[in-house]
Amino acid sequence: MVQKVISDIESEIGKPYQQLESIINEHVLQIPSEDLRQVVKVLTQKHGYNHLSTITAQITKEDPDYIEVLYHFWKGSGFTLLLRLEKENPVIDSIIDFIPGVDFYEREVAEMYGVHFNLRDGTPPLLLPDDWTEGPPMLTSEKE
Amino acid sequence: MIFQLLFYLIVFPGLIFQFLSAWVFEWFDRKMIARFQRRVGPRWFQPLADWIKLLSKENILPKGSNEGVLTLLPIISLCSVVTAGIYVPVAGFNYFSFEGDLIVILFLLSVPTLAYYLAGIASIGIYSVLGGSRSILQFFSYEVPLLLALSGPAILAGSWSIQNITSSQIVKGPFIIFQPLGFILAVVGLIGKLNRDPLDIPKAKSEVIAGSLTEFTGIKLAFWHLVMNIQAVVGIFLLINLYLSWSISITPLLSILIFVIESLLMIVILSVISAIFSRIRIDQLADIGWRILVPLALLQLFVVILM
Amino acid sequence: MEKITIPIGPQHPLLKEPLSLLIDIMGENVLGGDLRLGYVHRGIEKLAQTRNYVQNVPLIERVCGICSHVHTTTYCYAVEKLLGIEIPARAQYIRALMCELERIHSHLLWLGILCKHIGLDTIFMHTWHNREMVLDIMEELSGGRVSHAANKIGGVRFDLDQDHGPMVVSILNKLRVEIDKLRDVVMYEPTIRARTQGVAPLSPEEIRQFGVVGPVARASGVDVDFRRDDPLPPYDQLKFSVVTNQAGDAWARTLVRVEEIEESMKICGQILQDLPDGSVEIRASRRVPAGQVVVRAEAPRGELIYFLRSDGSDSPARLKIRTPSLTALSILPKQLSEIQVADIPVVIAGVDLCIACADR
Amino acid sequence: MIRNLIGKIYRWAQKNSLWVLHFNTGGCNGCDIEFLDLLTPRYDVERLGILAEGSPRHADVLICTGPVTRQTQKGIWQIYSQMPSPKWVVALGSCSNTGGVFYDSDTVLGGIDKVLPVDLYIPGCPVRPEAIIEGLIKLQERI
Repeated sequence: MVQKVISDIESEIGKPYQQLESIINEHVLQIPSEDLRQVVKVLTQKHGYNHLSTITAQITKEDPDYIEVLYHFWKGSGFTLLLRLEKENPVIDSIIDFIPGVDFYEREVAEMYGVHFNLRDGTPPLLLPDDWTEGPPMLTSEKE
Repeated sequence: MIFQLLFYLIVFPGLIFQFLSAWVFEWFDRKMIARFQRRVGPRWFQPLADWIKLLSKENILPKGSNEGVLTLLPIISLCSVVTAGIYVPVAGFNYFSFEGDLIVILFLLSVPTLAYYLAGIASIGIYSVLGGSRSILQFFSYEVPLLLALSGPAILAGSWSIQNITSSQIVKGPFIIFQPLGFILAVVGLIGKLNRDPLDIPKAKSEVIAGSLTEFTGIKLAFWHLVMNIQAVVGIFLLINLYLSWSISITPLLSILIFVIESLLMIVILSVISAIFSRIRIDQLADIGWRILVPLALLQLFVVILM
Repeated sequence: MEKITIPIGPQHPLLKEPLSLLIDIMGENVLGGDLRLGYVHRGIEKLAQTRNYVQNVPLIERVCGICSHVHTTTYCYAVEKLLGIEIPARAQYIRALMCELERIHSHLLWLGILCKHIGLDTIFMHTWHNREMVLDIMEELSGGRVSHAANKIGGVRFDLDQDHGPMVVSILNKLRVEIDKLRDVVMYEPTIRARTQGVAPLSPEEIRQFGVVGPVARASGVDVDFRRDDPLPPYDQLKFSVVTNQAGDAWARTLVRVEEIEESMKICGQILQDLPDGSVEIRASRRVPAGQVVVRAEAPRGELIYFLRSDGSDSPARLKIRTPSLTALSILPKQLSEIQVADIPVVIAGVDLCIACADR
Repeated sequence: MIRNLIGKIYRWAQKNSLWVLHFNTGGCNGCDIEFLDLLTPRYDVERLGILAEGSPRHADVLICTGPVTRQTQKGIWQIYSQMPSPKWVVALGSCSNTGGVFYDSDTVLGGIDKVLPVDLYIPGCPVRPEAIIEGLIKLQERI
């Protein structure tokens, strides 16, 4: 069933995507960060994948100068979109207009990893105090 | 003559008696509510300990609120409630009775509600302003049915003095038999006046913390608690005199005993109601007040007049 | 009447935990509110990277005091999946038993808090008195009233001998009698119904848009329950029905949670009935092979998701926890738009906030 | 002579009527639930004269649970200053005593004694209701 969704996305956007097996019992699809919005549009409107569990950001030891951002969807079974952003200026377009519930997750990723979300009116701090000066905490101590 | 007057003023129906009866009322009420909740409830000297502790606390005045009003209001409401207590006959004993003292008592009993409102406005905090405005909103919805209900016995007895009302009850039998609906309305009105549980909207703990009393500390708070309790005691004695005072003619000792039992019974009724019902919203109260209570009170009045 | 802003600030009798909610009101009706989280942010995800896998179990248990067992269960399943080991069936059943007991005590706690906020302290006292029975069971089984330290990687720390089963069943039956009484009170008591009916309704579309999960979603008709849709091991062998309600307002949420207590008691009965015997744990190596895993479980408040990545060393490389209360908080400002000031406690309590969960 | 008599009466009254204000400074709400358990029928502290109060103005004892996170730091001092003068601070649970499991997180300052003068430490994670009652009785004896 998930294969049909993936082939549908590829036909919709016209670019073949690489499917990974990196997460146990989840289907992972790696997509470049610029056409995140079209993929999410296809997923939410055509296939009803509107339950986005959360957004995880991480820095892997293999390529330390990239931030991986994972969008965990769920409908029957897990489905994850994987994006890679340069660590120097991580920029992603926000998908808050497709799924309003994403607001808290984007704000948390923004303040923990310093990722900049455009297409939304700024990312006020969610969890960190207002007078937080030492920069995104997860960047400083991430085990390189 | 003067000593007798002083004795009446200070000791019997006056200050000392009302302080004690207020503490007994608070203890019995908290004990009953605790027993309904399967709890043990406070010890006998708890209200006294609370009161003295509040006296010993530091007196803080919030910045910007004018200090005179805040200290004056509790004193005014305490005086008004105590004087109301003096006029209410206790177990048939009534020295200061004159024609029309029922109206005086009702007026003096509603002075603390207005003082509560002013206290809310005077202490600048948001919660106290909200609590104060809510107490006035609530005042309009329970006061009219209460007054109508209490005027029933007066009409039946044909006079505005409690002494005559009680004596006519001895002849005709307790008024509760003639107008049970009036009694129920009076109890509901009393619950509204005392801000007790189903109608404790002005001091709702989870919405406006402590209503107007949020900013009060120390001795002022002690006075406010005392005012609330004495108001309750006076209200209960008033209801007993107007509706259940058939026992005056028998020997004085027995009538005092029956009077005490009746007042304890009234406290049980109040704490049962406060343990059963949850707090209702201010708009629901206004809607109930005007759509149900007032017509019932008018109906009760017609029945009394026709009788 | 000009607009006033009420700060339901870090300290308020309404909130057990610090949360800043600025609600602007006009007279008695509420115009809107905005939310500030982060008062309980202890950076657990960052701390998890400085501790090894075994040390993380007590840390993960302190994410939230009410649903501590569900957190350690999900974490241990994630690590066991990475290790590729399967814990014995008896341990899975005991984990599920503790999860269900925790759901009962969490829902009872919530019912008490809701009734306390609408002024009915009697039900608060009775509900919490009955809740003590559930805590006694958990203390009898695992030694701890609130945080039970029941889980470890590779199984469970304690075992149920013969007289534990009947003891739990007898206490649960006593509890069922009490809860039936409470359910009738909550159902037919006019003032509770008057205070909660029609307050802050949520339509299924809003629920789906904001990704809300758990009893709040089920009360609006969205039938999502991760014990059935994405079950962890023992739940696929257990038969239970998912309680849903269509009304979607605070009253429906009350009914859903009270029914779920009933459901959880049935599940506990089933678990105790066909409890497989055998060992309770197996050896698990401290070093976890490299890999990533996502595990979803049904906490008392909804879907709980753990993302765990290991890089072969003995401490996790990245741990991401998303608790259901975060979704409930994202929909809270939306609910505060057309209610009265007196309804604020019902709305806040209705959503059953666990801010320690949300802030991590 | 009169002065210490009045002082003795005040102390007796304060001893038997402790009004408590609870403030969670960032903990995992395990200790908060155990504190709320005190009001329930099994542990009922009203028989000791202890009431849970909502407003800092009415309270004598401030019970703090949870490690002090940087964001609640401002709130704590404000609440402590609002309470009338003979007041005490009780640190409930090991998080509140020393920061507990989260001691080395950078958003946590550690125990409550880093911000307020603490009179009583009650250990336990989460602290048992019996331990809280024991602590409060010790506080009463000290007054």
